Amino acid sequence: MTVVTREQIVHWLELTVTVLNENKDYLTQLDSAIGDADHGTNMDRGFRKVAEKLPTVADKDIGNILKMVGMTLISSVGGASGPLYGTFFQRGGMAADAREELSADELVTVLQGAVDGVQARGRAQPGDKTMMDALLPAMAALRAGVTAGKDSLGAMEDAVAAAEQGMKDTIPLQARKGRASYLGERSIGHQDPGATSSYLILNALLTALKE
Amino acid sequence: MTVVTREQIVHWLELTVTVLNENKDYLTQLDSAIGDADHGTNMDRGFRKVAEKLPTVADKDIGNILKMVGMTLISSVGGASGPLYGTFFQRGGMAADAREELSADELVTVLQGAVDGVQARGRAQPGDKTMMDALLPAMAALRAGVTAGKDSLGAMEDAVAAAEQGMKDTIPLQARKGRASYLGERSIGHQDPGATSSYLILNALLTALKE
Amino acid sequence: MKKLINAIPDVVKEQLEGMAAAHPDELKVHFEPNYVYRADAPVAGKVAIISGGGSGHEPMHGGFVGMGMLDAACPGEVFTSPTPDQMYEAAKAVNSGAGVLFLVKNYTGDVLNFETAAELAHGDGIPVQNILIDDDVAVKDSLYTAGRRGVGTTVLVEKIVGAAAEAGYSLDQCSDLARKANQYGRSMGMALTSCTVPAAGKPTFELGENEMEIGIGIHGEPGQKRMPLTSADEITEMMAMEIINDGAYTRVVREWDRDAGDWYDKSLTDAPFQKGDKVIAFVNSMGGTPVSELYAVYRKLDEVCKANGIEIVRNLIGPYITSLEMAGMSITLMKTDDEILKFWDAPVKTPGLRWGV
Amino acid sequence: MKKLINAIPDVVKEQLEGMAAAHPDELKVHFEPNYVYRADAPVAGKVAIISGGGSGHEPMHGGFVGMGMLDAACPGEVFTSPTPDQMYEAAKAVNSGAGVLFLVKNYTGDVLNFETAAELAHGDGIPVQNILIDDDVAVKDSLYTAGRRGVGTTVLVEKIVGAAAEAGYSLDQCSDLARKANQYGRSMGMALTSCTVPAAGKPTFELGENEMEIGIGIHGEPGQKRMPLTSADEITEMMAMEIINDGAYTRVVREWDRDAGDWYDKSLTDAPFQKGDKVIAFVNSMGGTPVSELYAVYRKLDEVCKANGIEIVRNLIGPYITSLEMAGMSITLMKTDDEILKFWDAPVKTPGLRWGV
Ligand SMILES: Nc1ncnc2c1ncn2[C@@H]1O[C@H](COP(=O)(O)OP(=O)(O)O)[C@@H](O)[C@H]1O
Ligand SMILES: Nc1ncnc2c1ncn2[C@@H]1O[C@H](COP(=O)(O)OP(=O)(O)O)[C@@H](O)[C@H]1O
Ligand SMILES: [Mg+2]
Ligand SMILES: [Mg+2]
Ligand SMILES: [Mg+2]
Ligand SMILES: [Mg+2]
Repeated sequence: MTVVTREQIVHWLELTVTVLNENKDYLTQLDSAIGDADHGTNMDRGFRKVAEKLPTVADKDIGNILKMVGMTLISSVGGASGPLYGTFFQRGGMAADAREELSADELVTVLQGAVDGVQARGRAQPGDKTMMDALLPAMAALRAGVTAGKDSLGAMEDAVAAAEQGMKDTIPLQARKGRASYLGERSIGHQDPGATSSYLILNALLTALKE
Repeated sequence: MTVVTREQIVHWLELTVTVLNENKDYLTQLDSAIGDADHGTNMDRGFRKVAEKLPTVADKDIGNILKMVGMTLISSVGGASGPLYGTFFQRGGMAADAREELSADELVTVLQGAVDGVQARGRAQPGDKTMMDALLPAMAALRAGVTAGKDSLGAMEDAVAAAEQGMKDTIPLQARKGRASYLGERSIGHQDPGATSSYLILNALLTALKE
Repeated sequence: MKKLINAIPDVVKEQLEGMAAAHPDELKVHFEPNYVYRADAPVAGKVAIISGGGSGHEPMHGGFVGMGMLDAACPGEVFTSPTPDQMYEAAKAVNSGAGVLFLVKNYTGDVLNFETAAELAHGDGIPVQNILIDDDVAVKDSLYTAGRRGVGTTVLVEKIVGAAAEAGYSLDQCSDLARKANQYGRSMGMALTSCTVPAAGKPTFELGENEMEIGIGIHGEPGQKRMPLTSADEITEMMAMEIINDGAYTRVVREWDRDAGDWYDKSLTDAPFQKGDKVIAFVNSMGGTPVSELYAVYRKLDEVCKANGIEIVRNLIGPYITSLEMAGMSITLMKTDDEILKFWDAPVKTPGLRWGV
Repeated sequence: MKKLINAIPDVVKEQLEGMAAAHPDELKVHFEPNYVYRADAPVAGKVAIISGGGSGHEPMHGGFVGMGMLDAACPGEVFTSPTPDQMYEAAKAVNSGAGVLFLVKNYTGDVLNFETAAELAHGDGIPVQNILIDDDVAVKDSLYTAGRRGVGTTVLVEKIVGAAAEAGYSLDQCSDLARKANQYGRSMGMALTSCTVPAAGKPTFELGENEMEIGIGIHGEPGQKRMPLTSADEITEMMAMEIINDGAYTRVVREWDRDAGDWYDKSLTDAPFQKGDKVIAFVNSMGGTPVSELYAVYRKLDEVCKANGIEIVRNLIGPYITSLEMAGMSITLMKTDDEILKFWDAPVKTPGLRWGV
């Protein structure tokens, strides 16, 4: 496998729709413990809208597809995750530009643009117990893998493993950003919902790449 | 035993204070089923006030003592039972007049005055599932006993037995007066709280007569 | 029992102390006997409107004391009608000479105690009248029973008659208006949860997770029937149709004859609603139901009224006549005419209801 | 879950439909995107005040739309901040040319979404500013965290700034007043029960029969700490003292630079309360707690304030910023000056708050 195709990107988004729907209650349950019990509902609402619109852009370039996802999430999710994931896909789309497929290096560029966008918007640091704690290690692993000569699939496998580890590593952290920060020490011992949805989204990409 | 003394009347009231306090939760529980869960609290509040004032009138005549009880209940119980039991003791007191002791016939007169007062005020008929269903049979038995030559104690034993039976007989009745009437058929199967407190009050009189 | 209270015997007293501290411009509170009264009472030349009843229905009645509504309110213990001495003392405090109208919700306890109070006031030479509020269509039979309970219509009658008194209506005019407004009003209530009387310490009744009580009153008493919980639309439609389709209602009430100094029986018949009626719609929270859910109910109520040729010309939506923290709601529809609308729209300034001033 | 609702996805929409049906004189509702706006918007020459946030806090914010308060409110899903398109469309609908002030409660979601909206509005040439409300003293640390939540003070700021806009204040004047009023206000909340988000179907957290949560926000989130349930007096005193003794509070907020067309960081420090301060005291129900219990709280709050040299000169008592049907309450104290009192007293006519008109 040398390139990531537009079809794989579309399939990634379809898989994300499904996986977030399947994990709706799980994510909301995580958000009950340290938030306001809506993260699963929020993500599911947003990606249902994405599913509706996907057919209308499926033949566009990757940049357009991802930007549509970003706009849709911004105007349908709300909460903290809406603008953050909205920015993720918008900036990813901007980085993808008019490409119809992505080399391994280009995949790094696209996801780096996406993650940088989230960080600029949310200003969370590593260890703040947010989605960044899944996204940043994933990006580091992806970049390291590609630099070491792995193909997209191989590097993405590393990235997802890192995201999963980063997600689990949020459990002992005390939240410093988002709603969970109000809980102070009581946020310790719970897995961050946003880090969890980030892992699920990256894992969906991996599944799409395997095809 | 030929006469009912002032001391016995005072003791009756003291016993009533105690017995209503002991049965506070029971009466409230009966009132939860078909009313508003306050009959025990109401009666206990009223008779606590009676207990406070009793020493100040204990050396007055029976009429004055009973009228004090009536006034106290009227201004401290509230609800349906306040004016009804208030009237009971006020009219009983009026019938007792300045007497310091009561013959069996006079006891009938006093209690008849009391029960007539309740009926005039509340306009409940036999079978309406109210305190009248304990009071009316009790009066009938008391009068019959005294007419048949029984002394106060003996006739009162009949009266209390009739009150108890009347109280139990309220269980299958459908309420037509008071708060329980709103329940329609759902009031069937529950013992009336007011009939229960009436039985307890008459039974306290019997206990006092036994001394 | 989870409540913001201190010692149980002090519950009513301390709430009244809080009201007095919070609203010195509108009202004062007298303790032992307890009554809430207008800060500027007695108002010269004005008929005094007094209501009262058990506590636990806040803001009713104490929260409706003030300009354009009540001159005094007599709070009993929780869900227990107040005593005649409260009513009598309140009457003496607020009577300006123009007389006192007691607005009495039809519960045996309230009726009997207010009757005694009226007798006492009359004995003092205070012109007095008692008008009953009995609007709960969930209570069907009236011939041999205590009749219909006074529920949501009470709030509307207090507002309307309060404004009329403010405008200079005489005692008889106020009485006639109160009687008419009561006859124009019909209500029905439902509960999602029971409430807990502080002195009882546990819920008055238990409702399953998928059950509701239909046809409840305002004292935490069980209702007409228990049903499976259904949608807001179905509940609203069912209750609205019971109100709209309720037939003529006849009962005998006791009113006071000032000349004879005695009670007399009066037979009253309320006409059913008719197509073309213009109504005030009142969607009331029983205490624990938030206003957002009341709007879902109002949405459907508006639709049902329209479909039945009834036009809602005014509305009131919120917790006004409650049962402690009970979750649930009641619907009241009151037919209007020019007189009623005029006094509904008139200014009112009380802690619980305020507009136009 | 026992609520008066129909299908869960329709909850917010149907409540808005109910509001629109009930209050046509005060407000209108636009759907997709959802926003509530003044019936007479845009009001010529007037700065438009817009707020918004998740639903579930009713009457806030939609119920505060009307003369003297908000020009528009943007309701999100339950407890979920609204989206920028709602805010942007609302801004376009109510902007008269004098500009738009977004009053934003400090939650990551609200902040980020309102920032995007401000950027969009600015891009359209609408003069715009975002002022944060962050008054919850239960949130201690601010340096590296999201900082204090916006809670009770929001209601007071909306009233005060709404009146100022009505009186002709410019966008910058409104912004300065909003910032000041926010810096003058401090709040703390507590819960007796959890609430249930409709989509979640079960309570957000579980509280034992003898437990309470202290330091909760308004989104059904658990609080600062769980404690054994105690008396109204002890709870009130504890919360009031946390507010009164709260020290200087410093944080950095982002405001909009209209000339640069970009955000800039601004450091703000709130001074602690001092003896001699005159305050507005706001005792708020979280939804399920009846007003009677709030009066028990107010009684003690008044006492504690007096004992600490703080004078309550105005008060607001009732359910104004709620968490669905949660039982519990919050206390807000806001220092006042002549400007704040003048605008607090000014007339307001909204479904949720009304006086003077
Ligand atoms: N400043 C931030 N930067 C990055 N992620 C954040 C930030 N604040 C919150 N999050 C993420 O958002 C998630 C919560 O999303 P969600 O529940 O949908 O929104 P809300 O908190 O508004 O209810 C958190 O679990 C966290 O991962
Ligand atoms: N019209 C009436 N005549 C006689 N007794 C009545 C009447 N109405 C009610 N009662 C009695 O009052 C009792 C209820 O008293 P209580 O609970 O103290 O008052 P309330 O019903 O006002 O809460 C009933 O059980 C019934 O026996
Ligand atoms: Mg959340
Ligand atoms: Mg009772
Ligand atoms: Mg009672
Ligand atoms: Mg949320």
